[in-house]
Amino acid sequence: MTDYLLSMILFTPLVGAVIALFMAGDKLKYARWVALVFSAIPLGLSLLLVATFDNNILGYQFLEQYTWIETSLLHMQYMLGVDGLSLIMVLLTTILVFLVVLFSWEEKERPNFFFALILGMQTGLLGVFMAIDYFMFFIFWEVALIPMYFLINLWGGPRRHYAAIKFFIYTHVASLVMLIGIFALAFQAASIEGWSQLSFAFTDISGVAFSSGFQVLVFGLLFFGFAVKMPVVPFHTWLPDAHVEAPTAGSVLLAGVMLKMGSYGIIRICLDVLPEGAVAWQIPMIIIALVAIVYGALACIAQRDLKKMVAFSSISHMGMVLLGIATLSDIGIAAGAFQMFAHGLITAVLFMVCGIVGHNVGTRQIPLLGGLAEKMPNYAAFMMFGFMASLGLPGLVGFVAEFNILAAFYNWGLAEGVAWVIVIGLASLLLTAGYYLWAMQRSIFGPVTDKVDVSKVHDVSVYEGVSLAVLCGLIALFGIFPALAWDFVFPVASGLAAVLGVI
Amino acid sequence: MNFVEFAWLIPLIPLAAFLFIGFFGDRTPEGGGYVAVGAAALAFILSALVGYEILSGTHGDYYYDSIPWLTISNGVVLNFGLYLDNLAVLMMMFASFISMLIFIYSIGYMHDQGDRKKRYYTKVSLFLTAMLGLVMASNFLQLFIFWEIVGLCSYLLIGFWGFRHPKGDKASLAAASAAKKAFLVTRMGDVALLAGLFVLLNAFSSLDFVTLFDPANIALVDKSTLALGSLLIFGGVIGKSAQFPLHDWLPDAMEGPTTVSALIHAATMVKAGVYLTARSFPIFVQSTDVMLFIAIIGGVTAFYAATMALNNMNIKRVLAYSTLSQLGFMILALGAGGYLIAMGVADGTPITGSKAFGYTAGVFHMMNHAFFKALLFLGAGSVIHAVGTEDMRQMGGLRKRMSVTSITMLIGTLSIAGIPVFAGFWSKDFVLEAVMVVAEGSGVAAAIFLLLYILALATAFMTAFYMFRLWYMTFGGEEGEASKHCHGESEKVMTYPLIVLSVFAALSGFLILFGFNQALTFNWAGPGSDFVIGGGGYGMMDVLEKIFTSPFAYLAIVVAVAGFYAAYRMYNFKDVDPGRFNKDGESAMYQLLQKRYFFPQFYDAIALKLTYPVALAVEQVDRKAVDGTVDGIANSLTGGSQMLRRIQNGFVQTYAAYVLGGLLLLFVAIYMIGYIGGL
Amino acid sequence: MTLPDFTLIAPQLIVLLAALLVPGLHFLTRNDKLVGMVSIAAVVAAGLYLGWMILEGVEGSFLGVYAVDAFSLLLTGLFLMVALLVLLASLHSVERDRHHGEYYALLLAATAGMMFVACAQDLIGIFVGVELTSISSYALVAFRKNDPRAAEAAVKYLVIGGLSTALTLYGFSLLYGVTQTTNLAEIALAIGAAPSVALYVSMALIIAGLGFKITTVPFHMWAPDVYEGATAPVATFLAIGSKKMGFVALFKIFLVGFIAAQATVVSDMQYLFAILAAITMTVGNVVALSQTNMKRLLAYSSIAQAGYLMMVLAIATEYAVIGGLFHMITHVFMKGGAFIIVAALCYLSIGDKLSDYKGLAKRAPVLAFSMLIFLFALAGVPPLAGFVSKFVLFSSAVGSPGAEMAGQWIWLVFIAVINSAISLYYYARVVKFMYVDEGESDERIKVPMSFMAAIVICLVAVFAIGLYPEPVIKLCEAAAAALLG
Amino acid sequence: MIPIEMFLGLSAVLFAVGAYGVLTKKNGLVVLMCIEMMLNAANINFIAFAAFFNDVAGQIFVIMAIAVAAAEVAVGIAILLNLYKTSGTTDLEEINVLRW
Repeated sequence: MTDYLLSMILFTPLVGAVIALFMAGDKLKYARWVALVFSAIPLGLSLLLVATFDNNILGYQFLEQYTWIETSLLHMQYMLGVDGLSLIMVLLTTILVFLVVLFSWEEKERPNFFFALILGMQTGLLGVFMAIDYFMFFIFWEVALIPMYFLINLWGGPRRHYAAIKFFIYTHVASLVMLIGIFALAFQAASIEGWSQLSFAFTDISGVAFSSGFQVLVFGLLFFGFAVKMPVVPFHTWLPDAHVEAPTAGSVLLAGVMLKMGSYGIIRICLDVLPEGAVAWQIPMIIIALVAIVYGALACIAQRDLKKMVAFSSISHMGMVLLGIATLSDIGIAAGAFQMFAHGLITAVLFMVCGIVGHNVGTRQIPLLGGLAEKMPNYAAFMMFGFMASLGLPGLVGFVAEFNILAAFYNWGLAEGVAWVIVIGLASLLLTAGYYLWAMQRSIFGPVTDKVDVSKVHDVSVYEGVSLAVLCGLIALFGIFPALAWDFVFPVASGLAAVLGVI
Repeated sequence: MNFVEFAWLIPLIPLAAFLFIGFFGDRTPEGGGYVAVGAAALAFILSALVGYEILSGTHGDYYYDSIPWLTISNGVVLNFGLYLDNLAVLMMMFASFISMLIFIYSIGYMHDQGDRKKRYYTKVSLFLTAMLGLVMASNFLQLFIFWEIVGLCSYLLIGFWGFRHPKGDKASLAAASAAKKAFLVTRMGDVALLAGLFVLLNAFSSLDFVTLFDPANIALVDKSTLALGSLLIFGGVIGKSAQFPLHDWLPDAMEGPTTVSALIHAATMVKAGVYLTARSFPIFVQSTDVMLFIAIIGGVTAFYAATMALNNMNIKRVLAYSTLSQLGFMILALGAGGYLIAMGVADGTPITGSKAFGYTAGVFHMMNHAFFKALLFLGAGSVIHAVGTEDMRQMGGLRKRMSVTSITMLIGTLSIAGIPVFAGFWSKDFVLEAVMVVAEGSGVAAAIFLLLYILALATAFMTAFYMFRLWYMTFGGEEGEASKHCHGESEKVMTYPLIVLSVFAALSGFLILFGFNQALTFNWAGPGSDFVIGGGGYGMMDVLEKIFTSPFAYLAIVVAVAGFYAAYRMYNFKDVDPGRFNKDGESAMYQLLQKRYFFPQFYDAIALKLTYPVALAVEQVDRKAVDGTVDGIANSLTGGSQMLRRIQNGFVQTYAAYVLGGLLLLFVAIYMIGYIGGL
Repeated sequence: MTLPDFTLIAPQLIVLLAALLVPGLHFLTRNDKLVGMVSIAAVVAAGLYLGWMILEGVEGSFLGVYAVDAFSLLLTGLFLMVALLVLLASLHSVERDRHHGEYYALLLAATAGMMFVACAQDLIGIFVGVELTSISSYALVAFRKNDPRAAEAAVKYLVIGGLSTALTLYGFSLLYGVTQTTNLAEIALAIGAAPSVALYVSMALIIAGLGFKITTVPFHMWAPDVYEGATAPVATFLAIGSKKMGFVALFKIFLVGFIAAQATVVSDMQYLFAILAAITMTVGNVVALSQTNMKRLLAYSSIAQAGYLMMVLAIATEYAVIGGLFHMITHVFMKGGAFIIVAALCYLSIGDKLSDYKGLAKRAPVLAFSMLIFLFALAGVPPLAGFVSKFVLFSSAVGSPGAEMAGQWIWLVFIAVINSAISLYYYARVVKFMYVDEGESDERIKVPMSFMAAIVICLVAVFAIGLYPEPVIKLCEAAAAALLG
Repeated sequence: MIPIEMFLGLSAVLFAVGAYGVLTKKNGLVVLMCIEMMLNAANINFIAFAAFFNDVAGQIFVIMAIAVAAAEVAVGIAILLNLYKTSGTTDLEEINVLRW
């Protein structure tokens, strides 16, 4: 049973996607049921995965290893495995996809295609987190892009073509640069270890002792690939456009999971394989992270479109992730990973909220909104919950992440004799609170807007409400019992930090 | 059996109420009001039982119990637990008690709020949960978590009328903006507090009080780190207890329902800062400078806030300013007392008797203030409820129409003004004493404290003045037009809490004579040496003797009476026209006070003139520069494409020319290669 | 004297005989379908025999002119596959034209020429094979006689082709003069041994001449016009057939020598090829961005693909050769599939403008989906064939398994990946037209069987190679080993 | 005997002349002829080398080349005729329908 657990989780959605695709014509209305079932199965299985995961074992579990391409020069394997880090990302993915399906239950336009894409994307995303062979990793990395391109292009807003192609090309360039880095890793490993075949297995390559110069260079290549995905300033401009145009489901998965691929890659590959490179790149990473944090927050303040604001807030929060990782300390890395998880849950709420207001009220322009708390009280409640979670209100999941990230950052600063830099991180907390509260003040408080017709606006629908409620519940749950997730990621983080520490 | 074993239930009771009301509130009478009251009552009873055990010293100095919450690193564990000492249980008791009374009062006050009642009781229940959690916390992180949640509740409740305000859209906009302001301004402090936590966590690799307060551990950390940590933590205090310069949110917070002002912005939440200061004493007293700073902040706030109360016409605002100033008193007392202890810590001399009094004074005043300020606010609420305005100029002569309210409020006024035997008298006198003790010393610090003493004295005078001014303008003299259509006294559910509170406001001062000072001394054994603190053997007689033999006590009384007399002449007897002192409101001073020393403008400037333009600039950079580059590359490619395809002009001989030209180029290249290759 | 072992070149002979028979057959029967079927049968027969040879691992040399080894077998098979695809695509495309016999004869002759090149061991063999293909394809391009565009295309093709032939031949003559031999193996040794200016000049001429076949910038300009003017199947043939032949020729002439030389020095010519590759792929992709005609777009995209393949000549390692061969194979299916869909749509008079493709997803879901797959495969999107071959090809620029990482071609691979990203833009544009935009009409399109057959072959191949490339890579490894001796 | 350089020079000149013609002549037929000239330039090389090395391969090559050239001209003229039929001209500077 558990021998094939990962493969089952990985490919069930793909099967579902194919089935959903054929739910055309008069069977159209069943597409969503197919989607629901085939996203529920992976969810259940991933819960089983979490339950049967042994947290005391370091390294990958539920290994599945089969030779895929075996020639005299190439040795590529079908290799799946999860450790604590990938585990929570898998869990996050399955949860979010399931809820997204629920959220977009009433999708009217080409639902079969829509849900097929979402399920297809799920396979791609899961594959990225499960694959432990660079060849597979890259394949899934790219596969995840394509459905998103269609989601934006077919169900997006007015400028969707521009946004979609921009997203597609921009991230594709990054992936290819990353691919070059992967080539370099593989060949160098082969020539150092004297392998006659190229091997792409994580486990093979992470053991190799690369020269420090090589590490610094290749770290740059890989980091660029991941940084664009996260995204960090200044490689972020595909994100706001993509989010503004993308349909809600797309945005949720894009911000909730896809961005995490970048930070996941940094932890999983850059830090693990290229420790010396990481140390060399530490200062640049920290600077980039701080810039991203503050820059994103400031940009948020200036936004008029609610969704664009949330998009920029993602940039700021992913900067937090990078900051945690860049401290190269066990707390920092673990907190960064935890922030990935936290942000995944929170941002889902935020984008759902943006989607609902855009859909129900007809505009997301903050200046045109107002007094929604009266018209749609439940909506206002969810919005406030999401915003509070996102600005790091203690008791909710975001706080635990930010607290530990900043604590780690302070420790780093103190050790480096620049403890004052913590001020930048703290200032971002203020800015974050600032733009969220201001947005709420203008959108849900005050008199009911007369700039748009809200006479027949209805509150959150059942499906939307349920998915939002579940997310809020999870946010609170992991905020009150963070150890539930933290204890999975910490062993990974401390393992990495131990290696990084001795350099 | 020990009730302490069940102390952890105390916050859970209101939490349960919170959830219950949240989900089913609208199905229960008064939107769950009674549930809230019941929960508060239960919490109070249990707190009282626990409090008895703690105060009676059954568990030694404190009761500590905790479970690990998060192991953030090997050996660094964040716990979640209880740390109950006298200070904590005192807070628990009066927090839950006053909450109970105010919830009861709310049943009347909120009666006509329809479907909003559910929201109201949900939020206040959550608030009580957080408040209790805050005071019972066993470590700084836990404290911070609840610290923020009470902030959230404050935000929610200030913004309670953020939409569909009974007084119309302008009011709701004001409420929304006030809520935001409160959250942001306090968050500035909270951020500092957070930084303080980082400092301590880094220094002690723990945040548990038991660890941090252990002299042995403190000795291991260098003083400057501790001082830094202390100052940062005090930053949190400045925010939450609305000390200068982060005080300006509190007056605006009066946009919330009056009960909320009474509960959160007078009696309980704003006390959290004072509590935190008292709580962190073992760390604060490691540096005299920190304590001096604290004292100065307190003294300045006390005086500065009182001035703004002098000429304000809004009954709630006056009370708000007086809250600020009273909080300043408490901080001042803690600072003064702490300063002495800090000196003691520095040179290991025992701190006893009146020298150890500052701490007691501060905490004591905090408790008394809770009673009489809650009383005053509720009274004001009852008045507002009756006359439908907050402008005192439209009130007056309500003595006859609202007898209970007027009498209870008079008691509160006497108490806060520090007229002898009323509660306020004792604690305020101790505060002044505590400052004086330091001022009697020598050196610059002593001089500063002398100055602070004078400020405090002046504050005492102003307090008496504006409080009686308030009382006379509201209840005395002939009726204002609002008073005309006042429909008599509020119903009993509102007046009974007033009566109960007034009893406490009148008498709680006497506690000091019955060993309260013992209970609330800062008992802490310094590192190693024979250094001890404590009002050891400082009984009832000593207190009385101390007070009634000291000239300063009489000075304080005189000042208070003087304030009362001035107010009496101006606003009751009316033979002295207040306008004489301020050119009928034209004087610069008057305007300055009305404009709150231009602090709101200052905040707005930071927000709108500094941050927002920067944000817009960033936005422009993002669009033009960063995004522009990306689009620029794309456009240059498509443009280049257009150009290149034009070369393909369709004439075959052009193609042939390109072929032969290419060939020539190859020859050239080869020539170069050959040249380099040396062929 | 004993007769040489004709079985070694049996596939070529079968195709050649078919080419000779078909016109007569058509003359006798006047049955258009029949001749098509016969040609297909011939190709299939040759393919089967070839398959047998591969399984048997037949090796040998025919008169020292045509070698039979893993390399030649693989490419012969590839060219047969090209022929099969083109024939399937032609069955309907030409049904409104006359002279079917000639058409198929020319097609088969051209195929035979390519097959001869695949196993040529001698400059003469290469020259003859190349010319057989070229001349046949001149005629094929002009086949639709009363279409002025076809005529124009043919003339252009003829002129540039003739010019290139002249260059090639002149280059051969100098090469012969320098090396005193026409045997490729010996030429290789000469190239490896002593570079001289004369040798380089001859090389330059050959590059220019064959650069016409493989559409290297700046020798590429005929391609878009000819592809556009010719009938779609013929364009398909040119794109996936004769281009590959050019590469085979270049490999045979240069690569062996380069790799032999590399033991001592990286031949300077490799840098020349690297620069040409970079320019070619860049120009191809960039110009493709602004194309509005599907055939031209594909033409430029195959120019870009030529650029990728030229990297092999620059890098010149066995691993690179493997990558190059692999990419040739996948390219046949990807580009072939795309072109055949274009052919089908032309045949169904949908047109070959991008704007004609609007709403195709609704009108012909299968066609649209296949097109999507082929285009994404061309762009190198996993898990399709194009990704795997690009993976191997591009990685060969970074290093070679078992060897020390030299890294002098890193800049080349950067240009390559940037290009492959640019290409994604115009492929995605086509996809947008098909899937996102609304077309005027949305009545379903019925696609004839033969087209479907060809498309399905390509589709299966693209997926199969993408998901399980191992067998193909093994073939390529064997071929490369055989080529490099 | 005549040094090889002479032959090479001659062929080079022929080649250049042919190339010039290809670029400049309007008439398609003439261009075709020029191409033939270039081919023959190559042939001269072959012959010369073959004689010089007295190696037969070069001569075989020439035979092949001549045959190929013949075929090419045949097809070429047919194509030009067809062009004349369809667009009424053999002037290469008048046909640029296919472009860009």
